[in-house]
Amino acid sequence: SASTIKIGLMAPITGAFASEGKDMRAMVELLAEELNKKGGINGTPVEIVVEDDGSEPRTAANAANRLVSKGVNLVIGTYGSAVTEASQDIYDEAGAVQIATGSTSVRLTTKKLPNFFRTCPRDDEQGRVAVATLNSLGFKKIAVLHDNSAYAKGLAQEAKAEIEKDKGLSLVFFDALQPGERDYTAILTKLKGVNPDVIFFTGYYPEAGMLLRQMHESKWKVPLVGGDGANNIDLVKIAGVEAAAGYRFISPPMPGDLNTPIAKNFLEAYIAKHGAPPSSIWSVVAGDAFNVLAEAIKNVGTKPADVSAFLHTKLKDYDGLTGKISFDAKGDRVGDLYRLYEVDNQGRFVLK
Amino acid sequence: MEEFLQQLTNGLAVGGIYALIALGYTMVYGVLRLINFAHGDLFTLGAYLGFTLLASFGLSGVIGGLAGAGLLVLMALIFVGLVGVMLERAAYRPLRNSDRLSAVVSALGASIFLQNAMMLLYGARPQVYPVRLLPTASFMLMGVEIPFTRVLLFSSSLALMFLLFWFINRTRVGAAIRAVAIDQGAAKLVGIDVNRIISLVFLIGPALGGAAGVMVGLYYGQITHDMGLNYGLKAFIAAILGGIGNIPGAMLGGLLLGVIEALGTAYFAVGWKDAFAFLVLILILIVRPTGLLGERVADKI
Amino acid sequence: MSNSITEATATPYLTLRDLRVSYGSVEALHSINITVNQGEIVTILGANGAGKTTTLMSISGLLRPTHGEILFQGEALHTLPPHVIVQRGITQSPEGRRVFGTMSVLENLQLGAYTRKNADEAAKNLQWIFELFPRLEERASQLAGTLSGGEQQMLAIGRALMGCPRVLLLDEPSLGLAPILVQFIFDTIKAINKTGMTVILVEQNARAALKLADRGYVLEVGKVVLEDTAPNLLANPEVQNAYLGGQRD
Amino acid sequence: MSSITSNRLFLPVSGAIFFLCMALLPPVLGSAGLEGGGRYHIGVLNDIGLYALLGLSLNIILGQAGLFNMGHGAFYAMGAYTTAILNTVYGVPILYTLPLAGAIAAFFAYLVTRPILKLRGDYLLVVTIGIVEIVRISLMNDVFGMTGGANGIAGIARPELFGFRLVSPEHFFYLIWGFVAFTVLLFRMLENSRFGRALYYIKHDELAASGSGINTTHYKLVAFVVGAFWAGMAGTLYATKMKFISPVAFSFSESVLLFAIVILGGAGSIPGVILGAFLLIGLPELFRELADARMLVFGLAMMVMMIVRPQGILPLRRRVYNAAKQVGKYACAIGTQKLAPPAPEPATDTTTPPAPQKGTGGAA
Amino acid sequence: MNNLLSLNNLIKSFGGLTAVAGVSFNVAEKSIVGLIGPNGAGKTTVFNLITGNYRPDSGNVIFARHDITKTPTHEIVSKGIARTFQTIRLFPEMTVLENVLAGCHCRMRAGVLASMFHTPAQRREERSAIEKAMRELAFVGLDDQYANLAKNLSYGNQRLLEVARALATEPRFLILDEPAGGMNDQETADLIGLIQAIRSRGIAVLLIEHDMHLVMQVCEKLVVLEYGAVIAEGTPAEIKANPLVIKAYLGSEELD
Ligand SMILES: Nc1ncnc2c1ncn2[C@@H]1O[C@H](COP(=O)(O)OP(=O)(O)OP(=O)(O)O)[C@@H](O)[C@H]1O
Ligand SMILES: Nc1ncnc2c1ncn2[C@@H]1O[C@H](COP(=O)(O)OP(=O)(O)OP(=O)(O)O)[C@@H](O)[C@H]1O
Ligand SMILES: [Mg+2]
Ligand SMILES: [Mg+2]
Repeated sequence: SASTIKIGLMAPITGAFASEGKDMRAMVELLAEELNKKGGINGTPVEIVVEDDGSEPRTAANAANRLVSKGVNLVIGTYGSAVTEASQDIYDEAGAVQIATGSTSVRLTTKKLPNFFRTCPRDDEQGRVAVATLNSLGFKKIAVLHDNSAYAKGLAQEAKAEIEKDKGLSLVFFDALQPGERDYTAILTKLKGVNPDVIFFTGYYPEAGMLLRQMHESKWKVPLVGGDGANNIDLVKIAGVEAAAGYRFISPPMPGDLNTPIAKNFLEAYIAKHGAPPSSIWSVVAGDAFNVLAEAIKNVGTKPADVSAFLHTKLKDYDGLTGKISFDAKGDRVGDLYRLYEVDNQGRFVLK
Repeated sequence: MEEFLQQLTNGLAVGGIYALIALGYTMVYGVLRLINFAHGDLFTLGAYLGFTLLASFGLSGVIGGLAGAGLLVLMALIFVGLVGVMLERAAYRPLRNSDRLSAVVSALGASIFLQNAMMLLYGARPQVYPVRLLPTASFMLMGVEIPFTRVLLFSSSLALMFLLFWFINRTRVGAAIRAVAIDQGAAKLVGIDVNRIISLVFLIGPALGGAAGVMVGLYYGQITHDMGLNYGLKAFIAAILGGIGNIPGAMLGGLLLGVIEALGTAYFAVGWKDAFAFLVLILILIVRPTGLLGERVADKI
Repeated sequence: MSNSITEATATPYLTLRDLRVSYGSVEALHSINITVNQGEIVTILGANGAGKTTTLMSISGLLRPTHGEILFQGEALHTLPPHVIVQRGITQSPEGRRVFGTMSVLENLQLGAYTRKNADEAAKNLQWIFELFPRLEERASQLAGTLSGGEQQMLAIGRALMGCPRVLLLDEPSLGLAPILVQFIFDTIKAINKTGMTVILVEQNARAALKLADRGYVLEVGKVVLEDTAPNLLANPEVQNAYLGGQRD
Repeated sequence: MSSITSNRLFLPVSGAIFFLCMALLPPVLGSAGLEGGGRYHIGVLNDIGLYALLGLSLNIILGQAGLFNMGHGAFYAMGAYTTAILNTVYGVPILYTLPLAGAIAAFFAYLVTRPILKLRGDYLLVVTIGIVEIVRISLMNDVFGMTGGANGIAGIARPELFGFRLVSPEHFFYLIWGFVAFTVLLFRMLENSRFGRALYYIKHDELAASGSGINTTHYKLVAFVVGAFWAGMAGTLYATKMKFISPVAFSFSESVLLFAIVILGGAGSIPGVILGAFLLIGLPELFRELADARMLVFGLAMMVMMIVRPQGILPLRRRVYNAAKQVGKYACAIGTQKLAPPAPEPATDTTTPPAPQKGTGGAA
Repeated sequence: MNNLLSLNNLIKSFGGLTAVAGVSFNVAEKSIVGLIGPNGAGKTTVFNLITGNYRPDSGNVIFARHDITKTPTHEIVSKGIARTFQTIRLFPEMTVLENVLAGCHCRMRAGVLASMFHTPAQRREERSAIEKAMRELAFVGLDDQYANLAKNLSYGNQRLLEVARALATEPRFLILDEPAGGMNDQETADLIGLIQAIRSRGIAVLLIEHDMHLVMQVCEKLVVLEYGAVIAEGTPAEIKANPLVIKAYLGSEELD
């Protein structure tokens, strides 16, 4: 109806990444609630329309069609790159604006879709930062481990390319583990055999946690460095504080580490409502997608073309939950975003 | 060589867990020929039950060490066993006289239901066992480090196998179970209470699955609502690989699967590990069409 | 149709009263009345599909009547589950043998004694069965499913006897047996019967069955059409024409 | 006799009515005042059509030949990737890739199922699971450097039919459902033929089938090949509908879903399989309002449907062969001529009725 | 007379048990031969060796001058040997007609494509197959039952249906495993007529049967098996009088 502004959220509410999807929903709904408490956007309240993409392309295509059918043409989502890709054309044909959250695959923005954006950085960006960081930490023999998911493998390949560019570095291992398993001792034994300075694991936090735990149990002390997929506080729970201590990962900053007012206020509200800070960076990135949409609507109204034009050209250094946000012509987020985090011996994520 | 031995023990540890789940699987499977998709989820249920007991009811303060672990396993054994009996009543008994594939689909529905029920109850995020009840000590053997827990896990699988084997093949009730598996009508004619036997089977099979769930929780710490899918599938494969309804076969199948996976990881591209495991499996079945230890078949024409 | 009155002196032992049994919507037995006295051999004759097997399966509780009752020593059987009926002492060697194919001969026989409490007696019983059918002892460890047709028939009868029944139901026990064995089986039934066991015998081999039995019933499409003593039935021209292949001798 | 004739007409007539109604759906949905012109609904119907197609192709293997195939997704994936690669790398127009995708999938099925045909029941099931997993892992690992690994292949073209480019969901609706209708027609004919009967014999008693002179191994293989051919073509439709494919879409659970569609709908039954696709693809969409509990309710519904209709929702009703003509021809013969010698070599056009040896009255 | 089938020293054992221990005999063209013997003597096993369901450990099977010892079952059927089973193996959920069409299968040609598109040739072939099936049904007296499901037939009729199915394969040689099992005397008498009619179509018959009345009446030659070996061979009259056979198989009671 005309009395509300509809913003779609396409997220994995069921399926393999349900936990991320639910966090995304909690985050975006809370932001909308806060905004509506203040009177909405220019006096009109915001309504979040959530559709489940089931962590799966086909369901995502249906979710997209459904949002479009409901007349929603400003959409946040979604998490997995392959799932996002399955919905891109549908939004594009309907002329809707889509702001992806966790989809880091480079290809998504090379198609030159006019209304596609993302608030997360791209794999190549992260790969570059990751290898530079590893290099600066003094690691030379690098083992890269991914999990065969589009995200992790993309990142791993970017990192591989970076490592191969640098004469001083050597790639001693490049392979994938099987996500969702419990026992990674076999692969750790194999990694031990190549004796790396560091293992760069590009996958997600459950596996990272298990790797840390099992490395600790087998008393093998080689540093493990993760990407932003491993930025989730559950990692420490899974690994155990002792095993997690010293673990490093690179990621966009967490809200608590930003001293912008929006980040600080929101974090308080979130903790008040859910009892804990958001568990992963991806829900925060989804929150930022909401924020930039709201900002655009405030300025130019709800017409997708206007919103898109605004995001492309007018939005500069917007203070988001993850730092300053601007988009380039392709819809990618610009600016250097990544920070290095380390787990201290109390199990906290500490910004380096 | 050392690495090989290390990988072998890695494989045996994983295989021991597959075997544990496969034993419960093969119980139900051998009797009803039911491809019980829900078995993996009953296993998960056991794991979550252990988690709840430890975390919510403050048991973590009370119990500790191996005795605590034993108590936990026992509770999962009973609870999940009862859930298994109820599941059979609700989802499988009405289909007992229909095509067996119908029960497979019902089991699939049950699996989806259980998995999502656990997701709604416990959330989609992985849960972690709050305390470690299992000892972390290990010993060296031929240059290979062997954690004590692995030995424990492995020997409990082995003990269970012998117990089950004895129960099925050497006891009166075991014979009744096998008779029911072959011909329920004829079983009734010799005075077997078929419903009771099937309930019993659905008590034992899921109970073993639930116990395995707790053990996995205790051993690895992290549990998720969807972990039953993978473990259930592996257990099913192990059961088939060993020969349908063959209890030592399920054990052997589970161990072999674990070892193949570990060796696939070690000497093959890691990303291809599962493909390698499946390939070996297919080759084994081509050579031995009724599994490693074979199924009892009586093809009289 | 002459319904001669049975000269039974004993009290009714097993009674089927006004029994109707259906498969789905098709009624296979239409109001059957059968009485068996203790210690008798009663044979049920009838063409294919007359309802003989249905009758035996109803007694054993595998089929539930839609109407009527089955009484055993005054107790209602038709409401009891099959395993309780076996406990009451009624066992059956079913049509098609239905041995447990992937279990050994010995295990099959042991399962026959499933409801028996006394292990020693069961063991003695087993010895007796092995004496009756030495072939089963020879093949004690062979899988039952790989036995020849006739061997399986011996096993099915042996299994039913292992329950130490008070009433033994035999559904076409001579099917697939060599002539020498048919004689032997029939002699055995007689001998067992002499020890006090009541027998209900369904047979295609009507002549032999009638020679053996005390009384007989003739079923036609789910109805009892004749009921008489065995000698009378043997002499009955209708029976001779329909079931004894006419005057053959 | 009238019951037999009405029996024979029931399915074709109801089938024709069904497809006519389907053809009218897009305009109806479009004018039903649904927001977005029923775009979402048509999208879901397209999915259903695609899965109906896949279900029908699996039905030949699983429903008709009784071969436990839980890896049908492998053939589907083969077809989809064939189309994707041919189209994006070699620029082959989509519709030309359709038969090629089928052929490649069929050839693949021929190669991999040949050695495993002797496996029975659940052993075959596990092996087919293995096959679909190996295929998925190969795709994931970018086998031959052609599949794009986990990223999959994007930029697949839309099909062009006589110069007309199919783009909208409505277009795909007619393409997919037209193909379903065509498939139903062919498969129905196949079912009522020597081939269809052979599969049925094999499913029910392999030994009796081979004892009647049927080469069981051959027919099992052909069942796989035909099923895979259609699954491959369904893969083409999927690839061009989505414009993008990745291994996620061909996971093991997808094969399990197909398995469930066939069994829940009614193994062997063409209308059943289509209904199965409606239920198993449609219901999760229907339950979207339930949010988190969506799949919970779906699982429950699956159990309940199976329990209520254990033989499947629309179980197979086998065609009753109309031998009425022949019977009419012999009716007099049976009445009159009882013991004439039978024709030793029955010629096809014989008019001399063979006489029964054993009449109803018996040899008196 | 020409030998249609010769068995030469067939041996087959299962594990430690030698079920068939060197069996040799011949079946002449257009003859009816009975194979009898005690239970477990190996009769059914001999049948299975002939039809390719089992492979002999040694020895061979010659049919119409071809060695078919290693030929697969379905090819043996198309070469002209048809059988029935000791325990009835019909397709119970199919109609009587379709059961017989199974037998017609090996004489039909239509492939997958022809089947899918119902080509004119395929239709013609289907029609004539149905005609042939109906003719065989009429031959055994079941044509009025063609639309019934096989499972709804009485036991005796199911046996006849098996025979019709076997005949539909256009055999030169038919083997019947206990065709009279479960039949009453009246039905058995009809069966005798049927077997003779089959022979008068030029088909040789080999049968296993424990019903001595049938065997003695219908067979020209009997082969007696015991413990997997042939202990006697001859005309019914000779066999009936053979003391070995009486002791092992017939028993003392005179046959009716
Ligand atoms: N499972 C079944 N489903 C449907 N009808 C059945 C079933 N079993 C038997 N019938 C029908 O019930 C009737 C009686 O069958 P029953 O088996 O009791 O006969 P019978 O006298 O034992 O015959 P036979 O001599 O062939 O063994 C027959 O008409 C038969 O077709
Ligand atoms: N597959 C098998 N495995 C093991 N033993 C077998 C197998 N098939 C047959 N036998 C054994 O071989 C012997 C011969 O069996 P067969 O079936 O040929 O006997 P038969 O002469 O047909 O007997 P009947 O008249 O009782 O049918 C039997 O003792 C049987 O137990
Ligand atoms: Mg009967
Ligand atoms: Mg035999």
